[in-house]
Amino acid sequence: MAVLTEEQSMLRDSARDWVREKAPVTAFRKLRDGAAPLGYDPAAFAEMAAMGWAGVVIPEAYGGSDFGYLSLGLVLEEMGRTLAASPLIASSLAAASALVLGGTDAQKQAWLPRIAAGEAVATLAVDEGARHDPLQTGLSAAPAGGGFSLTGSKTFVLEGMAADLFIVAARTSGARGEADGITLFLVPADARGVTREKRTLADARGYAAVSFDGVDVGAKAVLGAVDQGYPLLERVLDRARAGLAAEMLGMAVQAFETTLDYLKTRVQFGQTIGSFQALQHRAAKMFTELELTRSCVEAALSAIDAESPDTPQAVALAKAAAGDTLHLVSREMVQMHGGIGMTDAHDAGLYLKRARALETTFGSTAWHRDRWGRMAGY
Amino acid sequence: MAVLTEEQSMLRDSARDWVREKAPVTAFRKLRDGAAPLGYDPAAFAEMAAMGWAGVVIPEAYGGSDFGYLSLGLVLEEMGRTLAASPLIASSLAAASALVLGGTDAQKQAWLPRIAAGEAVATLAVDEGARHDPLQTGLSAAPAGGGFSLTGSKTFVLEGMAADLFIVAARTSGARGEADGITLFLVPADARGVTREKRTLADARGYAAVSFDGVDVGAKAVLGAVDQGYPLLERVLDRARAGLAAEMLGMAVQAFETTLDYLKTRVQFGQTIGSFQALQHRAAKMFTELELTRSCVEAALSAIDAESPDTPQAVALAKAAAGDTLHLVSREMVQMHGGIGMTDAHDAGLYLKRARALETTFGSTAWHRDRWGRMAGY
Amino acid sequence: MADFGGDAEAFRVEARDWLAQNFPPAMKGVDLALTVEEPTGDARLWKARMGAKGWGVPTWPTEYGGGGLTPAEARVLQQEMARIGARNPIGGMGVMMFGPTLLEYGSDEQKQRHIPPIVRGELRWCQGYSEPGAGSDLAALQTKAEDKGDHFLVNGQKVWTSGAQYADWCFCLVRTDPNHKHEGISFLLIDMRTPGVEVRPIKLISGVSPFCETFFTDVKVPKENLVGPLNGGWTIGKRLLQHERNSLSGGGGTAGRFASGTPLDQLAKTYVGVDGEGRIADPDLRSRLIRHQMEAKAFLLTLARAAAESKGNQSPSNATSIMKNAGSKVGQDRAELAIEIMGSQGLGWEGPGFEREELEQVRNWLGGKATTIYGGSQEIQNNIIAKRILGLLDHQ
Amino acid sequence: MADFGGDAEAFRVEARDWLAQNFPPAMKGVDLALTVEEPTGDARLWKARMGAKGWGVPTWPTEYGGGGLTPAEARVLQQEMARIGARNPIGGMGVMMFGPTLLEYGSDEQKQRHIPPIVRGELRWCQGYSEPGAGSDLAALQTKAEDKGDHFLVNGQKVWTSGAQYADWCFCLVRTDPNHKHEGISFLLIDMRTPGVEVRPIKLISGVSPFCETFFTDVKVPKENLVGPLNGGWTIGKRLLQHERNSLSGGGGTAGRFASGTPLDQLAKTYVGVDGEGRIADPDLRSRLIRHQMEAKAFLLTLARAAAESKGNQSPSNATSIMKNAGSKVGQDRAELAIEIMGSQGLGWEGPGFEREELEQVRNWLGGKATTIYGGSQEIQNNIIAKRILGLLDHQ
Repeated sequence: MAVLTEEQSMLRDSARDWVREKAPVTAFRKLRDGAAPLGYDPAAFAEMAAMGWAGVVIPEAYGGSDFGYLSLGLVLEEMGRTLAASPLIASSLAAASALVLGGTDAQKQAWLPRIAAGEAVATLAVDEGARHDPLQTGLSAAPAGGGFSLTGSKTFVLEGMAADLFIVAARTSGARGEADGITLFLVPADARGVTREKRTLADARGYAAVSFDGVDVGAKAVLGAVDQGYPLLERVLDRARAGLAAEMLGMAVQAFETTLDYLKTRVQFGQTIGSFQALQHRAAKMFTELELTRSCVEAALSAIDAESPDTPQAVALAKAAAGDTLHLVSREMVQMHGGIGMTDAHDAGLYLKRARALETTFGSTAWHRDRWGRMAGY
Repeated sequence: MAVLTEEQSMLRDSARDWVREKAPVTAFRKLRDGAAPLGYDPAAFAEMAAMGWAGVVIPEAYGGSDFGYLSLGLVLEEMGRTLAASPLIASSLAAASALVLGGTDAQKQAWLPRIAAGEAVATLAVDEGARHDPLQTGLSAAPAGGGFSLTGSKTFVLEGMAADLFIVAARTSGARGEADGITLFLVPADARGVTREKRTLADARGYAAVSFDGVDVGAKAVLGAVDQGYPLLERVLDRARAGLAAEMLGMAVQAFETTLDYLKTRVQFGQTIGSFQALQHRAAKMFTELELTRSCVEAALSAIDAESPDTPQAVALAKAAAGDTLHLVSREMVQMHGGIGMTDAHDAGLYLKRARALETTFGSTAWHRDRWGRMAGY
Repeated sequence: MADFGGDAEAFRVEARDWLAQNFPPAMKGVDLALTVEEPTGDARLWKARMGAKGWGVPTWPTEYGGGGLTPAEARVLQQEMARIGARNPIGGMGVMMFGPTLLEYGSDEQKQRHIPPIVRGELRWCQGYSEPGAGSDLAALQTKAEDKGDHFLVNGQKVWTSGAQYADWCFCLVRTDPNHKHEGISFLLIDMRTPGVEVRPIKLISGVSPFCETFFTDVKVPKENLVGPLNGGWTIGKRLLQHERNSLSGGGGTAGRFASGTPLDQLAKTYVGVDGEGRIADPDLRSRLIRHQMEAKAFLLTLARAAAESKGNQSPSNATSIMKNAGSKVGQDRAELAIEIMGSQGLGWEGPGFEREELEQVRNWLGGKATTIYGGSQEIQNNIIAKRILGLLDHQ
Repeated sequence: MADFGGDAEAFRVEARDWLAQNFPPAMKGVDLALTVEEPTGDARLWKARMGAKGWGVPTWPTEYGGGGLTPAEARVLQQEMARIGARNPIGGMGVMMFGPTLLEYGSDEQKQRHIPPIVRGELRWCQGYSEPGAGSDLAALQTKAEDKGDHFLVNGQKVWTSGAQYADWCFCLVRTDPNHKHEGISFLLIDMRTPGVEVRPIKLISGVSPFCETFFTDVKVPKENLVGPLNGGWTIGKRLLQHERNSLSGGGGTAGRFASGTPLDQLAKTYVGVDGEGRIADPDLRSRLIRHQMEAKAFLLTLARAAAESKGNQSPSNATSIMKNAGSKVGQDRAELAIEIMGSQGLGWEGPGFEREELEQVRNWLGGKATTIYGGSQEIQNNIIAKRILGLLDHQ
C-alpha cells in the first residue's frame, strides 16, 4: 500500500466499510440474476455520489473534491473486491477526465457538477470493433450547417444503456489508422438519431452498442480541437485504464483472499488443502505477483497525479500487470476450489468472467505490452 | 519411445552400453580439464566408427549402413545422456547428409566411405555471425580460372579444428538476406588460404573460426547447383537440427534422472527432498515435458526417414521443444541440487552449459518457433 | 512395420459389406452421443442394428452381446466406419467406464443382466462417486449403505453425478464400514427409480447443468446389486477411474475439444488482422499462439505415439496420467486464446450482437475449466506421476 | 508528503561540508567493495576518514564508533555521497550481517572488541553456517563445539563460507547439544588464524571461487567468544539471516546485478538487429524481452514502494521475502536473455574471438544461478511466505 495522506486513508476506509456493508458480492449477484437493465443499482450509485466518490477527480469549482487519481483508485480497488457495479469508471473517471482535460468552461459547467453529483452519467464511445483500437475510429463527422453530422456506430460502450452523455470519438478527416483527423464530440443520449441496444457480456455489466444515424451537433459540441482529438483521447483513456487496473487489483486481492480462506478450511486426506506444499508455493507465487502489481498500479495513478511525462508507460505497465495477475489469480481461484468453484452458486466464476471483461477493455494485456515495448524502443 | 525394429533396438542398446562404459560424463570432464585440442577423443570416435555409427545415414554403396535418421537419433540420444563428445553430428550426420543429398557420384566416392569409416571428419561452415542465419551468407565465391575463389570467414564451425573437409556456404551472386545466389562448396581443410582458430565456448567442445583468404577451388568443388544451394542447405540443416534435438533429448532425460536420484537420496528436515510436494509437482511437470518432447523428436527423425514434405515443420517443432525442455530441466537440475549443483565438481553445470550451446546451434528455440509460425501462416 | 495382421485385413471385407447393408446413409456424420432424446427413424434403426450386432462395443465378448472382435479388427471397423462417415451410436458412461469394469469384476449374473442393455444402448448409467466432503480425497466418502439382511439401506449425498437427471442406473461407491477408510467402501448398483432417490441439477459457471447432486434417503438396494466383495469396492472403483481417465485423455474428449471450432489462425486473421508482412498483427498474441499450436501438435504426436506403443495392449498405460494434464492444458490454453482473439465479441453471453461461434467459445472456455478438476484433478495427476511413475515417496 | 523532517535537512549542510573536505575527488565512482587487496593512496585515505567518522555505518551507535545518525540523516548522507559520486568504502559481511546482529545480541565487551574494527573496515568476517548435510535445513548442522571448561573444542566442516580465504574472523553456528535440534545450537566467533582451521576454495560453475569449504579440527575457541546464551544461537542466527536477505534483495545486490552491463534493448539492437518497422527482428525474443523489462520495472517499483513504506522502520519487513524471489527471478531472466541475444558469442568462455562483455555475461549468467539457492533458497522463501505471511499451516 502506497504511503497515504490521512485523508486518503479515511477515504479508503470509508469505501471499504461501505462496500462490505452495501455492495457485497451478493448484491452484484442479485443484479445479475434480475438482469438489471443498467447493469448497476442507481440507488447504490446515488449513495456513492453522496459520499463524494463521483467527484474525486473533478475540480472543486465544478462540484468535485479534486482529490486525485490515486484517491479514486483506492475507491475503485475496494469496489473491485466485491465486484460492486457502478458507473464510477465510465462516468466519474473517464468522462469526467475528458471534460476536465479538454472541456471549455461552458462544457465543464454544463456537465461536471451533474457528474460529480451522480445526477448525470457520461461515458466514452470509442471502439467500433471487437478489439480496442482508437486509431481505427471510423465514425464519420461531416460538416453540416455550422456544426457536424455524425454517422456510424460504437460498440461495447461502458454503461452505454445508462449514459446521459456520450463522448464520441469521430473522424473529421483522414482515414482509419491515422491519429490526425479524430475529433471528440459531446453527444447527449437523447439527441435525435441516437439509438442504443444492450450488449450482454459474460460479466453481466452495462454495455451497449450505440448507433449514430445522422446526428446533428453544433460546433460547441466539439471537445478540444477539431482533427486533434487523439492526444486528448489517449490521455483520457490512460486515466480510465489506470482506474481499470485499480479495480482489477482489488478483484485479484479479494479472489486471492477468498481462495486463501478456502485453503485454510477445506479438508482432504485429513489435512487442510493449504497444508499441501504444492498449493502453498502457488499461493506464495500469487502473493508475490499481487505485491508487484500493487506497485505498478499505485505508480500509474501517482504518475497521473504528478502529471508525469512517463504516464503512458506507467499505465501500460499497470494495466498489463493487473491483467496478468488477475488472470492468474482468477484461474487459480477456480482450480483451487475444485468442483465447487465450477458452480454458478460460487463466486469464483463471477471473478473469472469479470476478469476477462476488464482485461479486454481499453486494450488487452498483450496490447499494452506491445505498446510499452514500442514506447521503450523495442 | 517410438516403436522400433529389432535392429534399431539392438543399435540403441549397444549405444547405451558403450556410452555408459566408455564415455561416461567423467570422460568428457577429463577432455575439458585437459583442454583437449579437438574437443573430443579421436580414439573413442574410432571405436564408434568401428561399430558403424559414423555410417548410419550413408548408403551401403558408400560404406554406410543406410539405417536412417531415427536410428542415428537413437545413438545421439544415448551420447547426449553422458555429454559424450564426438563429430557424429557435424560429420556423420550433417556433412554426410549434404554429400548424400547433393553430391555427384565422384564427390560421394571421394568422401563418404572415409566419413563412414571415421577416417575423415567433415563439417558444415555456414554461419558468419553470432546468431544462426544462413540467408545472411556473405562469404564471396568469385569466378576464377574455370573455378571459384573463396574469400571471407565462418565462425562457430562445429568440430572446425578437427575437420578434414569444410562444406562451405558461399555467395556466388545476390546479396546477404537472399536465398538465390548461395552455393555450397567442398573445401579440404588443407587447401591453400584456409586458416582456422579455436573458439572456446562454455561447453568446451570443438569450435573454430575459419578464414578463407582467396581459396581457389575447381568447378568440381561445387556441391549441387551454382546459386541454388540454399534449398539443399536447408535440407541438410534440418537433418543436423533433428540430430541436435535427439542429443538434447538424451541430455534432458539424463539431467532429469540424475536430479530424480538426488531427490530420492538428499535428506533435509528429516525427509528426502523428493517427498516435498512442491518438488514432486515440478518433477511431474518435467516428466510431462520430456514425454511430449520425445514425441516431437522421434516424429522429426521419422519424417526425414519418410521424406515427408512436413519435415521442416517437424524439425522446427523438435528443435524448439527440445530447447525449451532441456532449458527447463537443466535449470531445475541446478536449482534442485542446491549449492552442490553450483560447484564445478558436480555435473549440473556441464549440462547447463552444453544445453545453451546446443540451443543456439543452427537456430535458437525462438528462431525455430518463429520459423514454425511462418510456415503455419501466423 | 505393417499395422495389422492378415486376419484383420480379411475382416475388412466383412465390415465393409455389413456397413454397406446396414448403415443408413442419412446418418453420415451424425453423432448420437450429442443428443439426449431417444432416437427416431434412421437414427433408431442404426442404433438398433449396431446394438444387435454388438459392434458399438466391438471388443466386448459375444457372450454378453458384444462384438467379440480382436483389437486389430476393432481398428479396422473404426477405419471402415470413418471412411463412410458412420459414427458409433452406442456410448455413454456404461460403455466407457462401467461396462469394462463390470466385465472384469462382476458376477456372471450381473454381467448377463447389465451388459446387454449397455451393448444395445438401452439404459443410461451415471457415476455416484464424489461427495461434498470427498473430492480429490474420494475415499473420504460418507454415503452409508447399511446391511439390512436382504438389502442395503442407503443414505447420503453424491455430487457431480454426470447426467443423473437422464440416468436409469447409478454405479456408486458407498461406505459399508465406518471404521476403515479404503477397506470400508463397497461398489453398489442403484436403480435411479428406487424410492428415496432425488436428483437436483447443478448450474455451472458456463450456464449449463451437465451434473447433478443426488440425494439418497432410505433407499433400499437389493443385495444382488453389490459388485465384488463387501468392503472391496475401492479396488473396483479405482479401476473404473483408470478407464475414465483413459477415455478423457486418449480418445475424443480432450483432443476433440481443442480440434473443434474455427482454427485459431483463421480466427486471428479475422479478428486481429495481419501486418505488412502478413503476420498476425498483435505480435505478443502471435508469439503465444505459435507456442500454443506447437504444444498442441506435441500433444497430438504424443497421443499417436502412445497409441502406437500400446498396440495390442488394452490396459491403460502410464502415459495416461501425463495425457490428462497435457491435454487439458492445451484445451484450456486454446479456449483462453480464442476468446482473447475475439476481444469483447469473445465474451458475449446472450442476446443480439453475437455470432453463434462467439457464444459457444465463451461457454467452451468456462466449461473447459473443469477438465483440470474432474477425473482426477491436475494436482492428483501430478501426485500420481510423482509417486507411481517417478517413485517419489511421501514424507515418512 | 515531505520526505524528511527539518533536522535531517539541517544535517545536509554538515554532511556536504564534511564530504567536501574529506572525499578525495580521485575516488569518484570507485567501489572498494569490488577489490580484495588492501587499499592504498587516496583509497586508503578515504577509507580511513570514513572509518574514523563512523559514517560507513551511519546509524550504528557512536559508542562503538558508528555514525550515530538517524535513519533520515543517513538517507541525506547517502544522497550527498551519490551527488558527488562517493561510494561507501566500508562494507562486507561484518557491516551487512554480523554487526547489526552483534549490536542486538552481544555483550558490551563483545561489542567493544568487535564493532570498532568493523566500523573502520579493518577486519573481514565470514559466515560459518551451511554444512554438507545442512543446506536449506540449516538446523541439521553437526559441527560440534564441546565445552572444555575455559574453551570450546570445535570439530566439523562448513561449506559456502563466503570469502573465508580472506577472512580474519568467522561467525559460526555450532552444535553444543546433540539432543536438541534447534535448542542445541550456539553462536560462536572463531578467529580464522586459530590452529586447526583449514580453508579450501570451491570452484563454481562460473569458474570463480568466491566460497570455501572450511574445516575445523580440534580448534580451541575461548568461552568469551560465545554470543548470547549457550544453546541459544538459533534465534541469533535466524536474525542474522534476516539481515542477509535484506541486503541481498533490498540493496545493491539484486537490483545492481540486473542494472549492470549494457541494457538489453541495446544489446538486442546490436546482435539481433531491427525489422522494417524498427522493432527487434526476432519477434519471439522481442515479446519476451518486453515482458522481462516490464517485470524488472515492477520489481524496481516495489523496492521503491517498500522503502517508502518502511521509512523510519529499521527492522526487516515482510516484503523482504517477496523481494528475494522476485529479484532473483528478474536477475536470472536478464542473464538468460542477455546470452540468448548474443547467440554463440554470448557463450564465450575464454581465448580469442570474444569481447570482454561477452565473457562477463556468460559468467554472470552462471554465477546468478546461485541467487535462488543462497540466503534462503527460492523454495524456503516460498515456504516463509506461505507460512509466516499467509498463515498456511504444515500438515498436522
